[in-house]
Amino acid sequence: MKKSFKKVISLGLVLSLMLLMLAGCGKKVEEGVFVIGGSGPLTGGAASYGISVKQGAEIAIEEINEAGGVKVGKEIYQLKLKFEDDEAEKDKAVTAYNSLMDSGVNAIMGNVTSGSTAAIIDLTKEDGILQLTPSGSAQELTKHDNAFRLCFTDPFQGVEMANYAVNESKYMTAGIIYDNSDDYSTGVMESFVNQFEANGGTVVAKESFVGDDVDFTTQLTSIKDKSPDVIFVPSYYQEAAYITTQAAELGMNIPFLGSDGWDGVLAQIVDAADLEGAIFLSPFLASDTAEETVSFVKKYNDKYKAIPDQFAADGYDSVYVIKAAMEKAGTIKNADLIKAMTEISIKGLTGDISFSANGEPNKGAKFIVIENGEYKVK
Amino acid sequence: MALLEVKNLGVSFGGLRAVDEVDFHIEEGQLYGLIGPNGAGKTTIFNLLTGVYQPTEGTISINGENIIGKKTSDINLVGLGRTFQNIRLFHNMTVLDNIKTALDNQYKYSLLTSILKTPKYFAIEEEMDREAIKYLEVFGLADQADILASNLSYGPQRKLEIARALATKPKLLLLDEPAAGMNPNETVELMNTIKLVRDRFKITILLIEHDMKLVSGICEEIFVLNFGRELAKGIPSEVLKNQAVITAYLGE
Amino acid sequence: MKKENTNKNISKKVTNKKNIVSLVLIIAVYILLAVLVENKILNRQFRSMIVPIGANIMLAVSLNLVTGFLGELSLGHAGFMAIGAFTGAVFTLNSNLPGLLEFILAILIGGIVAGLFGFLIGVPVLRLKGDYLAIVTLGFGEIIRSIINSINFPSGLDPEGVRIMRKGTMGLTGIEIYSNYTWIYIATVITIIVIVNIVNSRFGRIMCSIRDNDIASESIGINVSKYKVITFVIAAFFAGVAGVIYAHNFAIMMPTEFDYNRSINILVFVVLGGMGSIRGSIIAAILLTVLPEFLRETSQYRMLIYSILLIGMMIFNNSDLKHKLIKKKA
Amino acid sequence: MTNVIEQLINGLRTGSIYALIALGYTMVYGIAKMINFAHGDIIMVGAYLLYVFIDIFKLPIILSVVLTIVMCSLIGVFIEKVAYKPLRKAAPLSVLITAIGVSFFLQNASLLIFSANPIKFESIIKVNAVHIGNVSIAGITIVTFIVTSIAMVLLTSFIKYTKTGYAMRAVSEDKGAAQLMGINVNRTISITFAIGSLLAAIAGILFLSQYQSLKPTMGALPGIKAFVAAVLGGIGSIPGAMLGGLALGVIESISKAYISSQLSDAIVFSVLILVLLVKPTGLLGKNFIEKV
Repeated sequence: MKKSFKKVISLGLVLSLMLLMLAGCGKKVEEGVFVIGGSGPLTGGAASYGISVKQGAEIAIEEINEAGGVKVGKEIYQLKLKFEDDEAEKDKAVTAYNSLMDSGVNAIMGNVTSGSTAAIIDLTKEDGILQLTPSGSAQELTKHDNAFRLCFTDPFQGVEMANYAVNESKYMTAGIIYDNSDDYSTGVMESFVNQFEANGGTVVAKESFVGDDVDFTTQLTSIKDKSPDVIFVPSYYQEAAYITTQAAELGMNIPFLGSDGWDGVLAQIVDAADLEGAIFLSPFLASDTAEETVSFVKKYNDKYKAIPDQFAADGYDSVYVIKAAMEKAGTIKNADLIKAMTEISIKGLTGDISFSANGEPNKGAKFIVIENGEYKVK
Repeated sequence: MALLEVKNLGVSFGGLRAVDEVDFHIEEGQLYGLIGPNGAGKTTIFNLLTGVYQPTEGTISINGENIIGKKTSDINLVGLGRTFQNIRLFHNMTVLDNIKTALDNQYKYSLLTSILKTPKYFAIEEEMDREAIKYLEVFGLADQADILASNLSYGPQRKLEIARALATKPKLLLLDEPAAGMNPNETVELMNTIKLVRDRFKITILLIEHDMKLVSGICEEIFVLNFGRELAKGIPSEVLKNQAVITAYLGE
Repeated sequence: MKKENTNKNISKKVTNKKNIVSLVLIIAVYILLAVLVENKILNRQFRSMIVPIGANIMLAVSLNLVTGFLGELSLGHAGFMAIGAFTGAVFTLNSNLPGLLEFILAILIGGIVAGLFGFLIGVPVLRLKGDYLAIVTLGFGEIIRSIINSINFPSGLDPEGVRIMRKGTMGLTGIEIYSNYTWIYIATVITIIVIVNIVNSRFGRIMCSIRDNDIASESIGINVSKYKVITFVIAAFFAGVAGVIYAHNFAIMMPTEFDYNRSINILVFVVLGGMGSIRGSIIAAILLTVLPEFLRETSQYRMLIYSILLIGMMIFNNSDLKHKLIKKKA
Repeated sequence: MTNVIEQLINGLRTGSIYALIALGYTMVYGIAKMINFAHGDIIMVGAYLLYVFIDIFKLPIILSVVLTIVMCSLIGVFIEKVAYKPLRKAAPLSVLITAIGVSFFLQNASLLIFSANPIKFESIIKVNAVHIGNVSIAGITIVTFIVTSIAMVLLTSFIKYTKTGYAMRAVSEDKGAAQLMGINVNRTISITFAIGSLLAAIAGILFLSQYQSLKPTMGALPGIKAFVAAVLGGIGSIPGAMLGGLALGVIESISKAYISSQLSDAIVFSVLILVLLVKPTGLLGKNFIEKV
């Protein structure tokens, strides 16, 4: 009998644990405060992207609240940001979203990575809440009517870069290095290859690497062997820095084409000469002389001791987009906010932004070239 | 025809010739002694018999069937049980379970039976319990059935290992220095138990021991091994008189 | 001999009684769970954790079979989960059988295919021990992820009826959400019962004998290699089933979710819960899945505190302080 | 043909770093019988220390290198004392989990102190490349290779000929027996961790000089690759770590270059499994016959 008695004790322990879970929830929603919820990787390998978006959004919220908040119909709302850590993992993104909904949020600015954004699109649709992903570039993220996207989609970038490569730079052969374990990098690569070949170009070498890899000399040597006109590297700025430095070490001087993840590469590379002539697509340029960019960069640098990258700009603009939607809608009811999204247009750090019915942003792509250590708009 | 037939058995590890041209055979029901000074290669012969090492030459056959190349578990199924020089019990399992694990091949039931806990499962488990208790009673361990093997003191652990080997119903039981580390009267008691086991279970026993007086008292035939080679074999009284054995063994 | 007879019929009555008590408990917990979920007493955050907790219990209990009972360290358990998840998801995406039937079939197929790979990994297991085996299982998990990333998966038909092929890295989307607290509860309870019954049978004894002393086990006629493979196949099957249910709790699934960090996480559940203790694995799986959520308030210090707690728990687990506590309590 | 040679050199380039890290791994394993999962992260600590001394405190290079190595060794000893010593008698698996906890701790601590953004760092090793025909070997690769070979020779002779080396080998054979022989086991294990962390610091410095960038999670992947290399070479064998590391680097680059860069991880681990199937204790691991 003793054994089953022990079992009862332990199941009782498990039950009390479940009841304990009840305790940790149910916070009150404050009056006159519009809460923007979101999640992104604040720890782990992708932490820098999540932290940038969060910090960019915090700068915008500070600016708006200092300027007296947001006038919605007759009331004034102060903005508040609740940003959870989802370690860029799907199940953590879902629990983060649910904990945000428990504590009450009025709109979702999230999530940062494509995977954890896709994990909650069905949930936000069910809740009918406005969702604006600042940096999720996978195509299917905006399939529901309540979901909008601030950044480019993967396919859009692939096509733009392929057209640029063939039409502007007249490259006919290309070598590619992409991250076979990352959906953003693979997504942009796939659409680039289709478009590049459609434009009559041929891909002579397609080499891949796995996230966190630091050595690309093998892939570069294989590409050097085929001497293509250009090397296309859809990746984030860290890999871009490794690849260009190591290409220089191997004595290669084939021009590089990048994707929007390259923004911030200059801060990562020791010898900027290795980046000479590299062209990539980016919505934001920290060294842009436009007045709002300069003030944003100054505020960001003062507060966080770092130069803001496109993720920070995405976070900043997302808050202003939501502000515009609130003002346009005149109420903070979800349905009205969602409707208002297609009627607004703002001049953000990442260009003039307005949204089409399918949730995609219509904003021009800025081609950036790196000349003697400086980003320059092409 | 002899139960165990060993012809021209030899093995070398690297340059070392551990066992060289060993021949002997054991008849059904015999209590056969294998003696020799430490490091003579006694345990190595045991390991060759049970397939732990593969001999470089020679043959080993049980009831005429050659067992070289067979897996240790298959050799046990053919009827060869053993104990070890340093005790190898299942220390995290109860004394009863140590024996029941040895009974496994005689009471097989399927995975499905154990998952669904069918009446067949309970019947077989109970029968195994009864059978295991029987073996424990022979060695006076029945009342310690439910304690962990690691909690037994040294003597009972030695006996449990013999009981476990016995439970696989071997034709030939290999005992590797079963009395090692026991005090004199414990040793005498153990030797009587071994004789009792041989008669009651009608089993052939090959006993490794380095205590000459003890072995000659209990074994019908003995084989003296020195540096991996045969020194002498035969009836204990004759072997004791053999000059080579005396000088090598007793050092006059 | 007298004493031994009474012990026989007692055990028969007791086991029936014990089964009834367990059955009642299982139903009671399920009803409580249903009440908590349906009436939204349990908030959304913890409601969304029920399926992951269930999956983690199934993974911990099945890994405990290999690591706790068989004594072999496996660092690739997430690889089997990935196989189950992708096999099950590809099956449901491309078949249009009625919902319930499709999901049950997906669970079986996912489990069986994972079990098959358990057999495949079983072969090298036979010759290797300890850390060499650990690295092979880690390698196995990485091989699976590398292959999944590189192959294209059929994922249903697009509006014009053309079969969509998606590269593994892009993950699978549009997965039918079948899993809910009922499914995961049933699957978890079945897994626990099956593994507990296996452990309390001759198979459990054999596994423990291999763990304690495989040479002695071989010498008493146990085909150690065969039972090692059986154990790996059983554990892989349940990891596969956990994978299928986990996959159908979200509309999207990416290979990055099944990396070696997840395998290590499952190992932490087993070791902290206590090797060879099914109950320990269950409680550790629940506690360590919920703990990071509790730490949400600590925001950026969350993971730092989690790692300190992990080290603290391990040291407490082996400290004499704990033995004193147990002595006082018993 | 030059392509093959170039790819081999690329293999040696990564392989020499793996080998150096594997040295620390295998030594700690061989003596303390413990897989120190946090070993990879001590490389990260070493890299950040160097960055702090040179870029923030603006100390001269040589002083910074020495300080980094000393600090890392102290941190290694401290970790052993706090996290591993209490588990001296525990099951090896619980020590493995604690090591995972330490690795997690180090990563998140540096994330809090230095933030997640990668930091660039100019290499302190300015050795120009050597050109043989039209094949060029980067200076840093040569330096790493030489340092690894020296480290291996020094380590082997230290363990073979010095008194502490004897004590270490005794502890690795049997902690209990060593204690009976009057060997202070705790001190010996602390020294083992000190040397292990010293090697990790050197590896961190060379890794940082080769890739010139810092990130809190930079130690994770090299740590795992070094663990694979140590096992491939025969865990516990110091020359094995060197051979295993170089072999892993070459296998990786050959598989990426000539088979498929997508499946390279799968190929590398398949080769590892094949090697272990043929020789269950790794390339140079002593074939451990269990005394029956």
